[in-house]
Amino acid sequence: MRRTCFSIFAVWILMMAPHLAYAQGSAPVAGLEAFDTPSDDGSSITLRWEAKGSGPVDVMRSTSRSGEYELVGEALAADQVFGDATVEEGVGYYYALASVTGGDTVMTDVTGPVAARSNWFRNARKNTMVATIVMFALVGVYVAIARRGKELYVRKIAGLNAIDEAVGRATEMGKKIFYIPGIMSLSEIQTIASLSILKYVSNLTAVYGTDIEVPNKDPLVFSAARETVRQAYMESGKPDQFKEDMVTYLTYDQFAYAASVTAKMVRERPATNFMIGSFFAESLILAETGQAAGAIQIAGTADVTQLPFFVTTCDYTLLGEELYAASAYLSREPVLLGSIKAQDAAKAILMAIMALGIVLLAFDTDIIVRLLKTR
Amino acid sequence: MRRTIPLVLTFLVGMYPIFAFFVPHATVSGVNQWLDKALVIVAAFALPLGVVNLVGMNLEKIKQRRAGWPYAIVLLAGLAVMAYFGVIGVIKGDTGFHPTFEVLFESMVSPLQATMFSLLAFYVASAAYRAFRARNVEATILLVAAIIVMMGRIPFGDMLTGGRMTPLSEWIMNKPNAAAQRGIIIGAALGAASMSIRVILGIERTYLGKSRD
Amino acid sequence: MQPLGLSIGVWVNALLTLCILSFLYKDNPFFRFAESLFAGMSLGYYIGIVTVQTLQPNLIQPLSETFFGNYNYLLLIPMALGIMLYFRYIPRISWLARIALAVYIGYYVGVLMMQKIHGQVLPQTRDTIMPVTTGGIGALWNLVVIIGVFSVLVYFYFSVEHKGVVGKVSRVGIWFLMVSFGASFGYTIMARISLLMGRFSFLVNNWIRPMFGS
Amino acid sequence: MNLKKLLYIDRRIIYLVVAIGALIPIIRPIGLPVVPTEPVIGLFDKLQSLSPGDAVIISYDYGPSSEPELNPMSAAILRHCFHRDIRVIIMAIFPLGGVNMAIRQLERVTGEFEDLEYGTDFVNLGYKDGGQAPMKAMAVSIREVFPNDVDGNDTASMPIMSKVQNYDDVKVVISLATGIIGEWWADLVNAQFDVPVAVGCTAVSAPKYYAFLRSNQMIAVLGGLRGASEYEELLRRNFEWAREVYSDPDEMKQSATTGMDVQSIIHVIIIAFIIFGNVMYFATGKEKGR
Repeated sequence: MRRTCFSIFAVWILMMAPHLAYAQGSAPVAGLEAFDTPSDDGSSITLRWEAKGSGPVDVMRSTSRSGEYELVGEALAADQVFGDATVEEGVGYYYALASVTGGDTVMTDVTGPVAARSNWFRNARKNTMVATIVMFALVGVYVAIARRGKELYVRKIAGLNAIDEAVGRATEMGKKIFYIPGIMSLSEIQTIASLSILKYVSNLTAVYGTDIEVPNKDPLVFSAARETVRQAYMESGKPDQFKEDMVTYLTYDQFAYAASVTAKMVRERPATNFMIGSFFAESLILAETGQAAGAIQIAGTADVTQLPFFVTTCDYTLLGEELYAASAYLSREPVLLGSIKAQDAAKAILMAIMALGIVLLAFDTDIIVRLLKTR
Repeated sequence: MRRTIPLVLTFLVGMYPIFAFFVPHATVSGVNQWLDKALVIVAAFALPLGVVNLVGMNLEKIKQRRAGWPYAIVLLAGLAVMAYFGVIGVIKGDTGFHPTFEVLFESMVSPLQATMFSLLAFYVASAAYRAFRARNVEATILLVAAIIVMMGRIPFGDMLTGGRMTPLSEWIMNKPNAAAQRGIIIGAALGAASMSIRVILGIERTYLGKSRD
Repeated sequence: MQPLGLSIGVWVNALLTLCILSFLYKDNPFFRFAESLFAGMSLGYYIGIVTVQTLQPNLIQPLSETFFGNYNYLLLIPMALGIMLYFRYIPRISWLARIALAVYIGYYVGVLMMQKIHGQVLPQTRDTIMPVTTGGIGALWNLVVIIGVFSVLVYFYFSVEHKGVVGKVSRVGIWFLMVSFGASFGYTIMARISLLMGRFSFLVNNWIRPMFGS
Repeated sequence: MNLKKLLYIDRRIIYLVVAIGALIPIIRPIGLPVVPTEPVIGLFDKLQSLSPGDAVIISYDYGPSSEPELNPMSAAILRHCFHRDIRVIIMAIFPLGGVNMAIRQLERVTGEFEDLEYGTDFVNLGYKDGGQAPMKAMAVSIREVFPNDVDGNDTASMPIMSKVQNYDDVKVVISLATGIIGEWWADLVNAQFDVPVAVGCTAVSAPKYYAFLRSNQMIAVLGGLRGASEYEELLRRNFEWAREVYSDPDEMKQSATTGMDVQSIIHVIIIAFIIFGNVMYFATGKEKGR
């Protein structure tokens, strides 16, 4: 209600605008300027002014200098800024601020014309742009180096050496190996890393002739895992030993899957359990049942929330990004090694930036902190 | 040809959200918003993808009378009933859930899933008893931190220590725990970003699998 | 949880709960029955919510009511891609499914990358730059956090053998990790107990007590 | 010899002890006091700072498996919003039952208010597929992502939706989350669209979110049942209506505060297990028990 009566009052004033426009009452604002809002899709214009006094001001807009001004919004003089988001791209607008001081309305001088433009770059995201380019460059360069056959050093990851032992144990005991590739789909990066480790493990089972089963929860992972195991058996010259039901699909639901897999574990008592990929609460059901069934367990996940369970119940756990490093270390595949080196380089850069930032803070300059502000 | 189209598509569709992230231009962000809404629909189709597989496998199990085939009938019956009440409303043209669909969820799907989870309480207890051994320095630190935080989470802790347990537990969560979690997050985020780049640039292809032809 | 006496729903709910809990004693047909029923019904549930909550309002309705309105015909593209995902089960044209898969994977990989760099790496790095020379207990705790973050990052540094200084720093990193894992385990036990309590309170308050009319 | 037998105690005996521990308080509640902590006060203060008519989003990203922890949280937050005339826009991004949790919670809480009008004071937009896809698309227009609400009514005609175009018109997003979705609200929606995010999560995810809390990517983290009981405590300390609601016997059964009794007992049991297990382990000469 308050707004409508105010706009009627404003319209009445505007009809008399030419005489009142330059009434000399002291307007609480000065130096009004309007410009296209940077880094936007051409849908807003920003107004800025210096506050001389306080109290509300009305933002008036028109498409011609002396034409019909309409009310587009209210602001406080002290705000000194106003964003008009109701503009059309490319149309020239004129702005003025109307304020009521001592009974009569005082209009500031008109500013314009200004048009909103669709901008091609978000200035505030320069830092993310640099970071993205650096990351692409690092991965591109290191992968190129790796492809040219240059030897890239990656340290031994304890959990990985245990894989050969674990498969060996299963072969001696003539018992099954379970490989659980996590419960997320292919859009989850950890599942993709798990598939590379599955490739390595199924190469071993092909060579040793050990029985392996890969129960799946996600249909896309199910078909990708079957291709991966088939590929591994072909590459180690044992295509005949690959059986379709080595890779099975149980159900899509998290807990029905956990129930089915634990039931299988209790029935078939595997010698070795691999739980590598993305897991949630069902991780402890799988790990505890596997331990109770007497299996050697190797887990690996970047889901930090599940790491405590795996660390406490498994013999070896790939912590966080060791999972990604493992798929690179195992396959010795130049491309994966290259990206691990790229990640290490990025970590080194970040640690350097952090150290520099902390040192500069000691000298009261927070330039680094301001540079890293993301919006 | 059948290999390159998917890889080119992954590159284009993968780069677009990154490009639109930096470019606010009206047309660019317009296409970006359309892509977001389009993926809502593609993801909707992807979610029940497992149905074809599950039905196929269980029919196979029933036909060959393999071990546990009666359970396969139970599974297919559950699937059919729930899907029927899920879809019948839409086919008949009215909107919202079919009342039976909600009752079935309420009295069957919900308790089954909740109870499955509650088993964890037992597994946690037995893991705490059997797996929690101070085998070495690291395991001891893990043990001590767990006990402090557990005492800090329950009113008993404060009662026994005159209110000092909750602040101590909060200190552990806010300082050492937050620092370690941050280290893991940064490392894992860089790992995921690098994996994303490999998938976009077509270096990482395992998810596509090798085509048989 | 209807107050009016014990409806069938409460009985089915309670019996299925007992079937799952029986798994604690040992794997048995009751558990297998509940397990399979759940596997089937949960997939049926997904079909239900996908059709009712997404396909109908975002695809069927726009196409059927305003096919030419605000570019709705373009919705045929995601629909086609969605259907193509199912071509994997038709041998002759199974390679087409990989086109739909490429779009699905490509989009999420691109979105995820920005989430990770812009939403995690930069903000977390920025917040680790804290004053340590301002004196007082705050600066000391800042130092603890900084040491924690650096040592954990060094532990996850794969290009250098963990020997000498790097070995010691990564050992400190392991200690921070173990404190964090211990804390997480402590926090998580509460979560698990809550679940058990939730089921027991249902059995006691909604099934047994009403049975005896209290 | 019998020490070793104790070490390999049958798991089912442990289960029995835990089951008894869980049953005692349910049959006779004790009601132990809880001290609110900073991460929970963050959300309480935020909702206190909002004025009537402000809109918030509550996203039900959890399923039946997290109900005991997140239902009390959802009930407390909904009551707080409705008592302060804050408009509530409800949705679910989690496929596994999220939308049914929202329906059930709304039925339970809106029953306590007479003057609440669907479509003006609150709306349930239902579930949408795609995870990050709808979350990103809502930055431009929520109505285009949710053309209909959960029951299929057109959202364009609802007063609440005419005032809320996208995240700019929302004062805070509260995600009641089980898995990773809570994190996406922070590193995608808060990071790119600058809307404050508070996460009520299962205790499993709480430790990780302390890192996001420190960097202000989340304004609050309510961790598990303890977080819920702290919020109930804050409500009781500040509002008469809360003292009434949380003293009604039927409500007491489902409240987080009563749940804390069970927690206390079983935590003590598990701590005793840990200590006892280790004493046995050292007593039997550090053999690797399996």
